Amino acid sequence: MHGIGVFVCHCGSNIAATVDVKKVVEMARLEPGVVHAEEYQYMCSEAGQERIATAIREKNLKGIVVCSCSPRMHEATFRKCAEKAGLNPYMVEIANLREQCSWIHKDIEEGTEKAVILARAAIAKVSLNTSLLPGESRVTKRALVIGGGIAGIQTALDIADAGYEVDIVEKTPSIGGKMAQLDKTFPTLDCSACILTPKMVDAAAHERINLYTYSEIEKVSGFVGDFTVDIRKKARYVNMDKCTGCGVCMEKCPSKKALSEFNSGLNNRPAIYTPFAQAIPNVPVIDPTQCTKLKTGKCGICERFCQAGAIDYTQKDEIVTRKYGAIVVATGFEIIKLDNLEEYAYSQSKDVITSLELERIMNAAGPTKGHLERLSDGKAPKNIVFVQCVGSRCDESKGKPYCSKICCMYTAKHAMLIRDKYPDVNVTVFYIDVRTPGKNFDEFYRRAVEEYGVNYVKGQVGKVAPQPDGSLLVHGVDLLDGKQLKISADMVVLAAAVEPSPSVRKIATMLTASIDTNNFLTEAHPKLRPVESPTAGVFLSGICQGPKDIPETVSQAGAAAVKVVGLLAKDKLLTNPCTAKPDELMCNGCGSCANVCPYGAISYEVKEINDHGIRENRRVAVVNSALCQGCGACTVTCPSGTMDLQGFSNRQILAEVDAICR
Amino acid sequence: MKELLQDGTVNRVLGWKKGDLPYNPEPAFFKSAEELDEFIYDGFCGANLSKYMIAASALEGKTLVLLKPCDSYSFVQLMKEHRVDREKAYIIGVGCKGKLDIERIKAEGVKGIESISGAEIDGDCSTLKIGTIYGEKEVAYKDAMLERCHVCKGKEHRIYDELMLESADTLDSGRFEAVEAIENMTPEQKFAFFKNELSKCIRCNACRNVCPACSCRKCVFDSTKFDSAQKANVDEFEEKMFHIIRAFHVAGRCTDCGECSRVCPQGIPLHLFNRKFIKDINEYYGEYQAGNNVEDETPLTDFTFDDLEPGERR
Amino acid sequence: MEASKKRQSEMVQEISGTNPLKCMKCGKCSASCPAYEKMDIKPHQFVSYVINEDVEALAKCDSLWVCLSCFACVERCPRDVKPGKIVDAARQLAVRQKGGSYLVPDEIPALVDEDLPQQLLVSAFRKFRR
Amino acid sequence: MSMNTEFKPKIVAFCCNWCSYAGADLAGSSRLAYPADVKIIRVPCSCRVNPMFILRAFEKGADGVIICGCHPGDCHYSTGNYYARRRMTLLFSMLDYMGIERGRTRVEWVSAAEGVKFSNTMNEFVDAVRTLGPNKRLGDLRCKD
Repeated sequence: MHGIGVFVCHCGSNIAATVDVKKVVEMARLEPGVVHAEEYQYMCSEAGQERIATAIREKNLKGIVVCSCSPRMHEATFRKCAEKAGLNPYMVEIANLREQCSWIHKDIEEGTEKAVILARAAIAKVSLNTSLLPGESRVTKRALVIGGGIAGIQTALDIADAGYEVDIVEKTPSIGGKMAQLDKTFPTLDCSACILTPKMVDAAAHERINLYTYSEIEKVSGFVGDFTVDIRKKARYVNMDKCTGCGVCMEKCPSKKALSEFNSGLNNRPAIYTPFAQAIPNVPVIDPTQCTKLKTGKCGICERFCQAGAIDYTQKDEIVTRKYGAIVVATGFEIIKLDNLEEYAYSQSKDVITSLELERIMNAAGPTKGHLERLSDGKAPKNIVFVQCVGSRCDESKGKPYCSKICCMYTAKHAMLIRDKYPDVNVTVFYIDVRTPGKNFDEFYRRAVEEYGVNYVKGQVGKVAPQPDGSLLVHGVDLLDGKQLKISADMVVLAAAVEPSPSVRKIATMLTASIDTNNFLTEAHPKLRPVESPTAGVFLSGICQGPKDIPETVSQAGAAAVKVVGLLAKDKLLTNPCTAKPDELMCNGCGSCANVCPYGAISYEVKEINDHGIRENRRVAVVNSALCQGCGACTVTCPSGTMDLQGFSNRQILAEVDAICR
Repeated sequence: MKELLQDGTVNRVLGWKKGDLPYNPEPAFFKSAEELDEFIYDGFCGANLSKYMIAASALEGKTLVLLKPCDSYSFVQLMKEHRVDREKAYIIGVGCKGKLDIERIKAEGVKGIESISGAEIDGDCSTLKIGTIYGEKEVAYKDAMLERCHVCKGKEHRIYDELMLESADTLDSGRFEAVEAIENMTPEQKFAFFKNELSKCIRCNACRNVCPACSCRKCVFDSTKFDSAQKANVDEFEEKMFHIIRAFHVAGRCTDCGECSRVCPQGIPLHLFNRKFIKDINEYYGEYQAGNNVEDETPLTDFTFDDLEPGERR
Repeated sequence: MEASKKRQSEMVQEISGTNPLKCMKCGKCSASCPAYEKMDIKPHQFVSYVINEDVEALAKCDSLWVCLSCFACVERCPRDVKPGKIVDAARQLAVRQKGGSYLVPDEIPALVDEDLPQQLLVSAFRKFRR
Repeated sequence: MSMNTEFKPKIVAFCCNWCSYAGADLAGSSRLAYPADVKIIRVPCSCRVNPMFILRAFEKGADGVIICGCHPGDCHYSTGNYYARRRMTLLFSMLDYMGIERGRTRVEWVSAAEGVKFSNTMNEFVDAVRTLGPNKRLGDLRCKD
């Protein structure tokens, strides 16, 4: 191709310090097809872009190479610039002289030599570029929110209020999530249920929000603007339309041995149950592992007592398939298992509990009706020890390497509430650091110490030893006083680390959203795009992205909602034109390309082909460019090279290889 | 066969025709009962006819095709790749008692061959009596067999409409012995071995033309898509890489029919490439025989989450 | 002088196989230590001596010989810093410097008390071996 | 001065756009040096790397070829790197079988966050190729002595 322009950026001194930009320009001029080459301080600046545009117009350039920073940084900028000057945006190639050259090499000679080669490769590639036009794809004006905790509810409400339909898929029988299990919230000490339940009701009553509770995501296909999702609605064995929520079935159910998930397993629930009294929807489900009727065929008591005739033992799981334009992941968290931290005796004593269990004990609707008592003997505790950082900030063999962020504050809350309600109870908190960044957070912690007399001791607990008399001997240390402590307690509360809900791994795989080593979903950019997943059309809300408290979760939920609304507000999306393109004349129709296509974008048609005058009907591959995402798997699997990838064609890549190895 | 041709069940027969020498029958289409007089099926009919069925599938009516047990794998593989039309084929599965390699006979020092008997398919196939200008010579049938017959996949047809003729077991050595022997060489020895073999290649493309898996309408080496066309004579790239890429393209699809080695005029043991891939696939991803059936996922268009990493060994 | 201090600190890290910089100063080691009261330098302080390149002081302290080598601190350390290994390494350095005034292996069987717990013996070997 | 210290190998690195190319950028912005011998070609996914590209690089004088992609399970296109893994496993095994030094080919999974790993990998790989010296074998494969 004749008419290539090369633009070398100094990037201030970022490139110019270790690359002789003048030499790069000089060498680029010698390349075949290059008719223009220049250098400039900042190509991405307005003046720099103007230079490029002027050169394109004046020298009638057919393709340009910008030697600058990474294409991940400014490829879009220069493509726009080219387009404005009348050049197809895909006639632009970037030589990465900054991140992959000047910044890693110190020697100017070495840097310049490499820069010249990188420029050469980009020139060789651009000379084989072809003009590409992005396609258009439609946007389904409906959002899916996975997870019905506070993050999911808030995201759904914000999207629905902006005028778009939203479905919430929640795996448990009710929305509400972990926040519904909490008694009070820091730092205001208002009642969790009092602020959450109105939101739950709002979500349920909202005309644009549809709840799929007791449901899970089964399959996801498609792409931004046009996802197709299979949702498995698990059999409830209760007809949602008929049930009035009277609750007689739960009262009468003879099988009451199952542990209540909502009360952290501290008491029992019937086989037919709603997780808690304010559950939404207020329709019970039958736990098939517990129900005598479903297990043995005998019983049927709930059916007999149900006035509404809502019980249906024959119900089966149902798959509903829906289309969405955007998906928000709000799968929340779980408390880690404490198997690797046996020294705290969690499995040995009923009186060693996690903070979430304490939350249920302190709650009026909890297993002890809100009375602070020991689970072993029901006695009121006199000495309570709180242990911080249980499984957080640990080596990976023991727990999680991250700070769970919320424990310092909720422990202060617990300590304060106990001292407030039971002033004669001694409360000791063993801490490593007290971390209270947040509005009114440190003030809150100081009140626990100064007003409520909570005893904060700096030092981790070494061991909790259950004693024959039922007490717990806590081996601790006061590092500031330099004293080893042995405290006899009758209740120990562990601030166990949080971890992303285990279900998120499977969901991330289905969404092709990336996940980090701790199973937190990765954001598109840690600072600038914190609520978007790198996968277009997938957004993140709440703890699934990283530990956070309620106010942060709610703000992130709102931010995710805005991003979703911004996407759904568009009627069409431009699609990436770098898609696979088959050459019908060469195609064998063998089917191997469709086998490796992750998007189902390839199908086969019998077409009349005119192969150099010979007309015959042949089975050939056809690519749906709206579905194709341009990975190139098909191009390699195709033995004849029928499939090629636009923008990264075989010849383009080979030209780069040749230029580099020249 | 004649009846099927005459009553119109099939429009033509795809079989082997007598050659001009006692040992070189060639694949042929027979369109009439008269033409069938020239038909032959004996120990020298090594050619795998399944690839011709690609062209025959585009013709009017059915084609009667004779497939040996090992050829039937190729036919199934081609069916799997939608290259042949099962409806257009009337398959007679013919028995096989091992196919002969004239080069081996010549290697026994037999020269000036005028006639060969003992290669008939209905005989016991134990001894070849060879009439030469120097008198009659005898060669054991077994010693004259193609390499591929010594590592035979078995005498069962994967697909047929009708079976004919008896088979005899010919398997008497390990399929991967030669591959293992090379694997156990030092890098220098390996290199020397392949350098010696590949240096003989004249790029006649016989291997490509005969291979049932190399059935692309247009080979990448003839295509403009990789900048590799029309350079066969000037750019040594193709010549060096041809065999590696060819083996890679048929990896997971090659049924190990052995035709490539049989037709190579330079006697390059080309099956050693294909068989290395087959061995690796078996070891890394589980036993796999291409052409066994149409359902199995081809190894290279499949994966498991815990596949080996490159260079890792199980 | 500086160099030899640095070298000693590196030796401790090398022998113990620990990285003292991983310590977050939680004190769990000191909370777990059965010999804490008798120690002059407490378990959670060991790392500071290594980081500050003052292994000499560590090698002279009583804690070295008070440590029971029960390895509770190693077992429980949330950051895998292993203070017990550090003290063990300091002990080895001290032993190496002192020279050979220790038991000959052949003399040991006669001295062993049948009722002695195995762990104590092993600890003793670890502590007093050359 | 031995041969090896003077020898400047030509190394072609194919990096997938989503993980490894970003990892290389991160190595750059973190100023983690690796030899200038490495030249990166951006591909959308490791599954875009055709064995032809690798052999072509060797043909044109490359001394080593490395392919970097997202970690298995993290592919932007969900499955691309799994196919790439099978293809490269077989191809490299074949090259090894033909006596072409194993050290000249490598596959490494580098995420967008692993700038350090990228730099370390490239340093190691270049060292390994330097030790092997200039690549002659592929070029010599059809030349009789």
